[in-house]
Amino acid sequence: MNPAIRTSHGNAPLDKHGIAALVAGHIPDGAFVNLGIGRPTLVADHLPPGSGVVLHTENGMLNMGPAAEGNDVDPDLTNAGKVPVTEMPGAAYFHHADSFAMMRGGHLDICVLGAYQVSSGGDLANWQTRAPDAIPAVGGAMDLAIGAKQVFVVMTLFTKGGTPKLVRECSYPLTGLGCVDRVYTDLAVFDISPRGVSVTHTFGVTFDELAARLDMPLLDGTNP
Amino acid sequence: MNPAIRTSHGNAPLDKHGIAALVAGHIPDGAFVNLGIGRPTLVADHLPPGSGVVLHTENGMLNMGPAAEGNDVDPDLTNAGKVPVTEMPGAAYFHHADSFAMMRGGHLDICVLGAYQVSSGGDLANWQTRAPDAIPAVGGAMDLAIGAKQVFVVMTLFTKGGTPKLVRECSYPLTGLGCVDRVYTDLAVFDISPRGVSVTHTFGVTFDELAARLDMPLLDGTNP
Amino acid sequence: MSTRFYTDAGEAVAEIQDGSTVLIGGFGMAGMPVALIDALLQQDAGDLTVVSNNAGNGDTGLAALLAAGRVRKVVCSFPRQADSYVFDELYRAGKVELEVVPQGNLAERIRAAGAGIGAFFCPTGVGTLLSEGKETREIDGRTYVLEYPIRGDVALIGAYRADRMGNLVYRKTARNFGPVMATAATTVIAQVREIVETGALDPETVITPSIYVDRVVQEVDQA
Amino acid sequence: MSTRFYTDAGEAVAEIQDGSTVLIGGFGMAGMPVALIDALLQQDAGDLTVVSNNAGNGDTGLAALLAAGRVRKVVCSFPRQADSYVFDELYRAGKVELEVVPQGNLAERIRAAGAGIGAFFCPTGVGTLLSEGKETREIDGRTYVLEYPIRGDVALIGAYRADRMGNLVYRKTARNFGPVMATAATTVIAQVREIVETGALDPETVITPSIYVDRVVQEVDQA
Repeated sequence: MNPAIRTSHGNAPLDKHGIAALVAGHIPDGAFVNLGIGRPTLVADHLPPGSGVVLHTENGMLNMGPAAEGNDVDPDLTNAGKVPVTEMPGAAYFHHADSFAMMRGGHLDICVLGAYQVSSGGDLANWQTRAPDAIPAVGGAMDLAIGAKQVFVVMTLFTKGGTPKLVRECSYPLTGLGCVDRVYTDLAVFDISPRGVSVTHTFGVTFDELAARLDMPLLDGTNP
Repeated sequence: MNPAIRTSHGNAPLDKHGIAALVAGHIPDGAFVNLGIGRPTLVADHLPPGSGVVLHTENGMLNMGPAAEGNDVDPDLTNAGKVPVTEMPGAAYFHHADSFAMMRGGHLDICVLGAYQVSSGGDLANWQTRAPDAIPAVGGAMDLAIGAKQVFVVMTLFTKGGTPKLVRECSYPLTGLGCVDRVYTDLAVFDISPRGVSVTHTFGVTFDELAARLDMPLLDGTNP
Repeated sequence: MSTRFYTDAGEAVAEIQDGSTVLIGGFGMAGMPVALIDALLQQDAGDLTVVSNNAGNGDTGLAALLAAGRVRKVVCSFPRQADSYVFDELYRAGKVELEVVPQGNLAERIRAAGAGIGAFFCPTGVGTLLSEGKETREIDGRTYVLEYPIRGDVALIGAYRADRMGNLVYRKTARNFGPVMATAATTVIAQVREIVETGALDPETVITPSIYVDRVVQEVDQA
Repeated sequence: MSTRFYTDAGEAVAEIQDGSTVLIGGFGMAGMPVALIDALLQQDAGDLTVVSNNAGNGDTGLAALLAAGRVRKVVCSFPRQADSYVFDELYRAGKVELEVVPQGNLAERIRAAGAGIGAFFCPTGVGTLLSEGKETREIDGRTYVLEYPIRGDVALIGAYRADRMGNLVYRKTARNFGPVMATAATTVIAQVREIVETGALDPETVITPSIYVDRVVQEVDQA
């Protein structure tokens, strides 16, 4: 990780835009990135002009532009969330098998995903809860989880009920095994590596407060 | 097979152009066809104008035209034998994996190949003799052999030394198992099917003469 | 063999029979062959297996086919959507089977069918519910799941332009599943917005060559 | 990460090291990255494994690399040609290893490497010398051979045009192996005839998106 990342800490929890801005700041210039549906999509709004970051959408496009409005809406041009989008100069279109080959072949630099749970070993659960009448629907989540060189998760650290979403073992059905590299939350950023789970940033909490609320060993990476 | 095919018989052996013309006459209008390097290429010269037969070349093109001459020679446009060719209206280009997927996925109607030997079970040997200093080189032969809906072989029925090339079991290394549907030779045309090997045409020989020279049971399909 | 052109979508889909597996292109509405699905609804083939990314939206298209009780099974990556209530209700009532397939596996399995691949070891879904009971293998230190081809009796796809040979081009992200589905079905039926003369498409830009296209229907402008 | 542009082919290939596996595009001379191969000849990496459809023609390009003793092994479909005498002699003298791969397997194995496929059951070569010792399996009544991906440390490919992002288009049958090789190597180096501004290529026609292209060198016209 860029050492500069470790030095920024906040005194208040981040809102979803704050998280998105933080992620955007950690994406290297020129990276090829897929932003999952929902909160991850917000990251696009915080990418600095001229960053050269190229957005991939798994329904068959590189160099996707912002959401389309008014006369720019074209039913033939949507993102993976089926929202009308625009095309940037240097765009390329390809079919679904080529698009997922690009993903599954490990060519994307970063994929940003939402999650229900992430385990201390980097397992991701983001496609299904165990709600009694849930209809299973996975979309591209499992491909995204295992394909990119780095997988970043954005989520709140706790459910509305106060239960941690960063856990020893996921209780929800898994999307991918050991695939998450970094977890961005309202209260902290976590690096997951073979060494363990390291807290690199905190927002409005201390390392010790976090450690007390999460059921796993944490490494303190906030003051390297 | 088109019943009309069974009615034409010749009184003299065919030369290579005669064989090519016969094959061309048996290719249905609008068929998608790959012609192997060497003698099979001659078939193109005998396709009637307006047949709508579309030629595939495995180096990435459908609707290949005749060999290029003079100013039409373009080093970026060759056939599988690396001979400069031309493009017909309605052509399409694709990369090698797509081209062989087209072949291996069974989308070509007919592939015409040369052969060293064909067995009575339809095994094909056309990529390597057992010459002591032979360097193995297979190209697309094995893909062509197993990919097309029908595989036609064109060859002389006997070697220069008089040994049959239609045999019970191939002695040369195989290209594909049970893949040949029909064998066009200077002396006869053979259909290979689960029922056995059937002689459908003879040229300058009788069925009995053929049967005497080939070491396999033959069905007489010359007078249906 | 040569592509045939139809002015009537009903005629183009008339031969689809009971029990067929139907691949349906499109991702949301982009590339959705609406006219062909509507025509399929007008004939009476039932007991269908539908392979498509989603399981219908609102009350039209695939949702209408489902509502009419014509679909036995849906193979898709993402049935549940804001407006997938027709499917949702049938599924909860046990009136339609569902096979959920990760989207990349869906695309690659369809491609495999078209490319003559017997099966492939795939990195997606390892260790998840969607690979339960499937063969796995470690290759070069990574675990893969063995996935099999998905073939259709029929593919219904939407494209942008066809030439008179049946070569197809697509437009923007409406390309999606069309090109792979076109390789993987016995009969491929494309609806297109425009038909141009042979020679009018740049051969470098043809995405689905005519060899894959059995029938072409031009969309009638609804406006 | 972003594609880098070079005016000097030597600089573009400078980092290729001893023992590398080098995928080299082209089918005959069409799509052959001659300038890149010549530049590789000028630096001193040896013990190379070269994956290419052929094994060199005449005395230039790959043949020159072979003649210079820089290649340990050739993986190709068709080494033997009218003018492959450099390879022929080395092979007969036991000075170069050869792995002959059916051309479709070569293309599909390279694609598999780029697409994250661990291995695939393939219909080509069953029952032949080229599948001896390989795992086979009957699936739905047909026998297949298990084939593994072919990855490169480097791919050298020839394309027609690049834009300033590194998107590539090809020309006619010179496309051949370029697009799959571009997906299957750690470092992909393309030589192109022309570089155009970003936005000048129609996004529908881009065959190799910039994500796959690390370095671009414009060919210097020899005329």
